[in-house]
Amino acid sequence: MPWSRIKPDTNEPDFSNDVLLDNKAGRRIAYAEALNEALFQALSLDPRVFVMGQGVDDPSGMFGATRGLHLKFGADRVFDTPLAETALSGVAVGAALGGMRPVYFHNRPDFLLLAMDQLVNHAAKWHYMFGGAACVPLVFWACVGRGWGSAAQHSQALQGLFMHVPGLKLIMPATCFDAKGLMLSAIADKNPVLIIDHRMNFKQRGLVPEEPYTVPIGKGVIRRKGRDVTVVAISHLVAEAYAAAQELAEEGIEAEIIDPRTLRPLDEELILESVARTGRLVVTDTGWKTGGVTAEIGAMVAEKGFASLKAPIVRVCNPDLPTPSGYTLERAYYIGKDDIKAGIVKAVRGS
Amino acid sequence: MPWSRIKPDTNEPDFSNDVLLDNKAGRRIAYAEALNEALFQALSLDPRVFVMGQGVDDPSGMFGATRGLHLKFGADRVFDTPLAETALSGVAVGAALGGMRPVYFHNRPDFLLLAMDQLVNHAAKWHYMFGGAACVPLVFWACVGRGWGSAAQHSQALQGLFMHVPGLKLIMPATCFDAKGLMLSAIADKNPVLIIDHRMNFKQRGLVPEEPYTVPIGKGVIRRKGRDVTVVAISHLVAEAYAAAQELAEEGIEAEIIDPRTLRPLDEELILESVARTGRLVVTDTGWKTGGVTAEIGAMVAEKGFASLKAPIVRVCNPDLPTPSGYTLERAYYIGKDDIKAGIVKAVRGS
Amino acid sequence: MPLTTKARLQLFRTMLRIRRVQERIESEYMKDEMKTPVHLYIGQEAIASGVCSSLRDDDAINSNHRSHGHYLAKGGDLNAMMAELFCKSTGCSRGYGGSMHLVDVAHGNMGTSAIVGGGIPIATGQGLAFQMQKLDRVSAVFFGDGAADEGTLYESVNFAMLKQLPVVYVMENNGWAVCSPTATRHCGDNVFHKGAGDRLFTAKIDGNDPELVFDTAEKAVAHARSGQGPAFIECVTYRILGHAGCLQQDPKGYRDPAEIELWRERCPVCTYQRKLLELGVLSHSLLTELEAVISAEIDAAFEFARTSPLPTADVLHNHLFCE
Amino acid sequence: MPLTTKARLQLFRTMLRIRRVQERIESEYMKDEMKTPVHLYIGQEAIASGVCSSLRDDDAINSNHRSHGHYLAKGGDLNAMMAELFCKSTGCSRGYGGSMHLVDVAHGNMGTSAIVGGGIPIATGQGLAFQMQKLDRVSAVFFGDGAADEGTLYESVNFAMLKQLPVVYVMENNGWAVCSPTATRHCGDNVFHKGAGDRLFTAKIDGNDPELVFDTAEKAVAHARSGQGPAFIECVTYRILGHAGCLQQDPKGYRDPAEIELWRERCPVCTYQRKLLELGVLSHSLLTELEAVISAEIDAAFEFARTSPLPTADVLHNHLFCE
Ligand SMILES: Cc1ncc(C[n+]2csc(CCOP(=O)(O)OP(=O)(O)O)c2C)c(N)n1
Ligand SMILES: Cc1ncc(C[n+]2csc(CCOP(=O)(O)OP(=O)(O)O)c2C)c(N)n1
Ligand SMILES: [Mg+2]
Ligand SMILES: [Mg+2]
Repeated sequence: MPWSRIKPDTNEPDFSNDVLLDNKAGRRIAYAEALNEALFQALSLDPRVFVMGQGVDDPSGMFGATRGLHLKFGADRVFDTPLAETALSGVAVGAALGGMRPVYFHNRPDFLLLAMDQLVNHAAKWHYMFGGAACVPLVFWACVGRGWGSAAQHSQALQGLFMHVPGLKLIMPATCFDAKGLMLSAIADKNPVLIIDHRMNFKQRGLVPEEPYTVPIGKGVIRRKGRDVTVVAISHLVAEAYAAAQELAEEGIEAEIIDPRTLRPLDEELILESVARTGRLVVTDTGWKTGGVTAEIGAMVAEKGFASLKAPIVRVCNPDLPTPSGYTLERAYYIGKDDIKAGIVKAVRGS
Repeated sequence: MPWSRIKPDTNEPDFSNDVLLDNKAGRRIAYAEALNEALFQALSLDPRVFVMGQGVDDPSGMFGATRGLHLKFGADRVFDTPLAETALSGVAVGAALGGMRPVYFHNRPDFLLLAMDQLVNHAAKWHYMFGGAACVPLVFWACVGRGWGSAAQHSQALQGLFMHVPGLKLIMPATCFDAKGLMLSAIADKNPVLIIDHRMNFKQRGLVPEEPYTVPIGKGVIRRKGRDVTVVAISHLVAEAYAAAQELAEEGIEAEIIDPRTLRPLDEELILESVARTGRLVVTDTGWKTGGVTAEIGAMVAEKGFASLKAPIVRVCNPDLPTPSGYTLERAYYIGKDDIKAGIVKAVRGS
Repeated sequence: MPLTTKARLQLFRTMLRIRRVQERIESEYMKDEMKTPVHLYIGQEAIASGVCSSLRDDDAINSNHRSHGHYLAKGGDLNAMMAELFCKSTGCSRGYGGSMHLVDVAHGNMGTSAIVGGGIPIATGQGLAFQMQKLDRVSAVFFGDGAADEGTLYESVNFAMLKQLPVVYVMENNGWAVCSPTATRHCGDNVFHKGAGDRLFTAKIDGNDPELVFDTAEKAVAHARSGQGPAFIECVTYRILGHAGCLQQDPKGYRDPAEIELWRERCPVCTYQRKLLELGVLSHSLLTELEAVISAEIDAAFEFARTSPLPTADVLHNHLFCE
Repeated sequence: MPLTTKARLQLFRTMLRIRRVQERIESEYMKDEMKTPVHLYIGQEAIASGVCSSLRDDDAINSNHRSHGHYLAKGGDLNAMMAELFCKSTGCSRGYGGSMHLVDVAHGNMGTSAIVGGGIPIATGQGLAFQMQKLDRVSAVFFGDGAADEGTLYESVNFAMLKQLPVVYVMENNGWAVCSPTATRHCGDNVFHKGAGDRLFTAKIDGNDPELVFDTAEKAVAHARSGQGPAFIECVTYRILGHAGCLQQDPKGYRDPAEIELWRERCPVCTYQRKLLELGVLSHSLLTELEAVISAEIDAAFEFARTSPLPTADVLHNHLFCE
C-alpha cells in the first residue's frame, strides 16, 4: 500500500525531552522499530506476555511493530487470530484472568468498535466490580490509519470515546522514546491499557535507548518551553505543534508545547501549571472536536485553572464529520501545523 | 423487580415550559405512557414504522413504553428479537435502507456497546460516506437502568460516548411532553437518532397533548429563569436541578435551568445567551465526568462564551467509577439535588 | 458406570443446598433487604451440580446473571454470597458487585458478567491461558439459551476448536430469555450440534437428570483436559420461577401455566430425591438431617449477612485500578 | 438446464469486463492518481457474475472492501466507479467514499461497508424490509472467508432463518484474509453447511465455475424469492493478486508460489473463455470485438475519471445529515 508515502521518513524534532536526558544515550531508530523492540523485550523478560491479533505474524508485521516476533518466540506466543474482534477481546480478558499478559493488536481503532463490550463492560470494570478480587492486565493496541483514501471506516481517531471510560488507561505516544517506554509500562501494568498510535508517527526516527525502560503512565512532558500560550497536543500533532511554535517564535509568540502522552490518567497538574504561567490554552487533537479529548482538557482548565485564563480556550481538531476519502476532501479535513498556528495566534491575539 | 420503588410516581415540576404553552392543553399522563402513545401514533400514521427489540412484546413492555403495541399492530410490526445486538443493529440499518423506519429498543445503554460497530461505523456514516446517495432513518432507544443494585453493567449513562459521534443525533428528554414529541421527531427524521431515557423519569407524570406533535431536535428550553447562574441539566437531573434552584431562591440565588433536550445537535446558542446574562455555568449530567457531556458543554462555553464567564465552570457528575452495586455505595455514587445545589453555590459564591 | 453412594449423596446435597438457598432468598426478597436484582436458579440445580462435580478445585468456571447455583456448586462460600446480596462489605465482591457479579478466586471463579454472552469468550481465554501455561486445568462456562443467540458464542467456539482449548461450554436451555421463548429467537437446534460434530465434543441432554449431567460433563472434562479440545453440552431444563426477583414480581401471562406445571413435576431436586430414596441411597432420617444442616447453614449465612457492616462512602473510590 | 448461448456470452462478457477493469487499475495504480486503497477481484469474477446474473435489477446486493466486481456485475456504471477511484466529484459516492465504499442505488446497491462482516447484517435487514413490504425482492450479500469468522454472520443467519428472510449469503472463500490462511482462522468447514441444513438452502461449490455459480444462485434466489427463506452458498475461489493495492505492494512470502500458480491455471475467465471457444459459443472474432469494446469503454472511463473535477473544500460539510 502506498500509505507510506503520506509521510516520509523524518527525524523527530529536538524536543526538550527531559525524560530522555535523564537516561543513557539512545540510537536513532524508527518508531515502529522502537515498538518492536519493546515487544521483543517484554516477550523475552516475562513468559506471561504474548501477542495476538489479526495479522501480527504477517510479513508486514503490523506496519513493522510486530515484525519477526513470531519467528523468535514461536506461534504459541505470537499468533494470528480470526476476524472476531468481539469475542477475541474477551479471550484476551480471560487469558489475563488466567494468569497471562496478553497484548492484543487491533490494527485500527475503527475495529475496536467491535470490542467495546469486552473493553468497556468487562475489562475496564472487572477489578472494581469484584471489589478488587481479580485484575485484568492487558494491552490493547490500535493505530490510526489516516490517509490515502482510508475513508470513514479506516481512519478514525477514537480516543475521545475511550477517554470517557473509567478503569481504562489510555496512552497516545508521540515519540519513539515514549513508544517503547510506554509499551513496556503498559505491559507491566496490572490494568487494561489501550495504546492508540498514529500512522503519521510510524516513519519518524528518534533516540531510543537499547535497554528496556519504562515511561510512567500518567505523566506528561513539556516538549518546548514558552511564556505566551500553552498548547496541549496529542500524538503526531505534537510534532506539528512544535513546528508551528518554532515558526511563531519568529513572530514573537513563544508557545509552550505539552505532550500529555497519557490521556487517562491525564497529567492535569502539568497542564494547569503551564496555563498558570501563560494564561492561554490551545488544545489540539487528531480526533473529532465535539465531546472529544479537547473538550475534556478545555473544560478541566476552565474548571480548575479559570483564574489564570486570560482568553478563550481554543480547540483545534478535525471537523465533526466522518473522514471523506478523496484527497482534496482529506486535505480540507485534516488539521496540521497551519491550523495549530492559527489557533495559537487566535489564543494570543484574539483572532 | 422492585426498581419501581426507587422513585415513586410524582408530578413533574411546573416548569416554565414555553413549548407546551404554545400547544393545546394536555392530559397528565406518565412518561412511559407518553412514549407508548408516540409509538402508537407513529405506527398508525406511517406503515414504514416498526418496533423491534428484545422484549418489546413482553407483558412488561419495556417498562411500559412498548406495552400492548404488538397486540394492536401485530407481530410483524412489533417483534421480539434474539439477543444479538451486534447484528440486529445492522438489520435495523438494512431495513432502513430497504425503505422501512425501524425503531430498535435496546433496553439499556450498556447493551449498546455491542451495537457500536453498526451505530458508529455504519449508521452514522452511511449518508456522508456515499456523498448523500442513501440515508438511514432509524431510531435506537435505551433507558439508563440506575438503581437497586443494577451495578456496573446495567446502569451506565453512556451519552458521553455517543455525543462524540458525528452523524448521530442524540436525544435525552426530561419531561413527558418531550418524551412523546421527541420520539415522534426522531421517527420522522431521515437520520439515525439515539434516544437515551432514564428510569428515574419513567414514573413521573406530566401534561401531554393527545394528538401527535413533534418537538424540534436541536432546540433546548429554559425550564426556569434566573439571573445568577446558568445550570445546564440533562435528563432526570433537570427535575433535580429545578428543585435545587427552588431551594436556593430562598437563599437569594436565582438559577436559570436549561434543559438542552438534544445533546447532538446541541442548542449552543441558548446556553451561550444564558451565560451571557448570568456569567456563571454549572453543568450536570447523569454520566461520568471525564470526557463526557459536561466536558463538551463546559469547553464550548469556555471557547465561545469566555468573555461572559465570571467564575470557573462547575461540573456535577457521577464520579469516574463503574457503578457499585450496594446501596450505601450507590448512595455515595449518584448525584442529585444536593450535589447540584452545592455546585450552584460554588459557581456563585466561589466555594 | 454407576456413581458411588457417596458421590450420589454429594450430588444430591449440592442440589438441595442450592434449592434451599434460592427458596430462602425468594421468600425474603420482598423485605427489600437484598437490594440487588436476583435471578433464581430453581429448576436448574442439576446442571451446576452435575458439571461442577466433574471439575477439580483448580478448574475455572465462568457464569452469568443466574449465577448462585454455579457459585455454590463450585465451592463458593455461602456467607460471602449472602453478604454480597445484602450489599455488605463482607460480601464476596465487598458489596461492589451484587447478585449478578459473584466472585470466588479460591475456586477458580474469577468473576461473573451479567452481559448475556459476555462470559463465553472470557472462559475461552481462561482455557487459552491454561493451555499456554501447560496446566491441565479446564475452563467451564455456563450460559443460557439467550446467550446462544449471541455471536460471541460462534466466535468463541470457533476459536476454541481452532486452538483445541480445554473449554467446556455448558448451555442451559431453559426455554426462555426473560419473556421470550427460544422458538422466537433460534432458528432451530443450535448449529453446533450438527455443524461441528467432528471437531467438537457435543451432547444435548436432559439437564434435569443430575447423573446424566455429571456423566456427560465428566466425559467432556476428560476430553478437554487431555488436550482433545473443547466440548459443548446443551442441557435442556426449565426456569421454574420468574426471570428476576421473586415470583410475584414476574410479569404474568407470558408462559402457559401448564408448561410450568409440567416442569414442576420434572423438578430435578424432587425427582432425584425420590430416586435416591427409592434406591435406598438416601434414607428419610438422613434427608431430615441434611435438611436441618442446610437450614442451619442458611440461617447462619443470613445472620452473617444481616449483621455484617455496610461499605461506607469512603471506600467508594477504592479498587478502580489494581496497584 | 444448460444456459442459452446469449446467457453464456453475457456471463462471459461480465467476467471479462471485470477482469479487464481490474487489470487496468492494477497497471495504473502506481501512478498514484487513484489515491484510494484498492482490493482487486482478479480470480473471483465468476462469483459476482454468476450470482448477479440470477438477480433482477430491483434485487439488492451488499458487498465488502473487494467490491469492484460486485458493483459492476450488478449493473454499476463504470465511469462513476472509476471517477470514485480517482477521488472525483463525479464518482458514484462523489469522492466521499473511495474504492471501498461504492454505491449504486439504481441497481439496489445501497452502499458498501469496508468493515469485515459489516454488510452481512445490513443485507439481512434489507431482506427484512422487502419481506415486510411484501415485495418479492431478494437481498444478496457477498463476503469473504474472513467475514465468516465474525459473529455477525451467525447472528444474521440465525435471524434470517428465524424469519425466513429472502437473503442469499454468498461466501467467497478465497483461502486468505490479508496474509492469514483460512486454516489459521476456521475450525473447519463453516458450521452452516452441516448445522443448518434443514432450515437453510446451503451449497459449497467451485466458485471458479461461472455456470455452476449461476445455476446454484438461481436456485437459491428462487428459494428466497418464493418465501422459503435464506440461502447460504460457499464459493471456493482464490485471490490471484495481492490483498490490496497492486501486486508489487503485496508482502512477499506468505503464500506458496505453487499455490498461486495452481490457481492461475484455474483462472475463471481464461477457463470459461476456453470452454466457450471450444463449444463454439464464442468465436475468436467475437472475442476480439468484445475485448475491443471493453477496452474502449475502459479508456473512456479512465478519461472520464481523469478529466472530472475534484471535489473542493467547500463541499466538505455537505451530506452529514439527510434533510
Ligand atoms: C447483551 C445483553 N442483552 C440483554 C440483556 C438483558 N438480559 C438479562 S438476562 C436476559 C435473558 C437471558 O436469557 P438466557 O441467556 O436464556 O438466560 P436465563 O435468564 O434464561 O437463565 C436478558 C435479555 C443483557 N444482560 N445483556
Ligand atoms: C472488522 C474488521 N477487522 C479487520 C479489518 C481489516 N481487513 C480488511 S480486509 C481484511 C481481510 C478480509 O478477508 P476476507 O473476508 O476473506 O476477504 P478477502 O480480502 O479475502 O476478499 C481485513 C482483515 C476490517 N476491515 N474490518
Ligand atoms: Mg434461558
Ligand atoms: Mg478471503
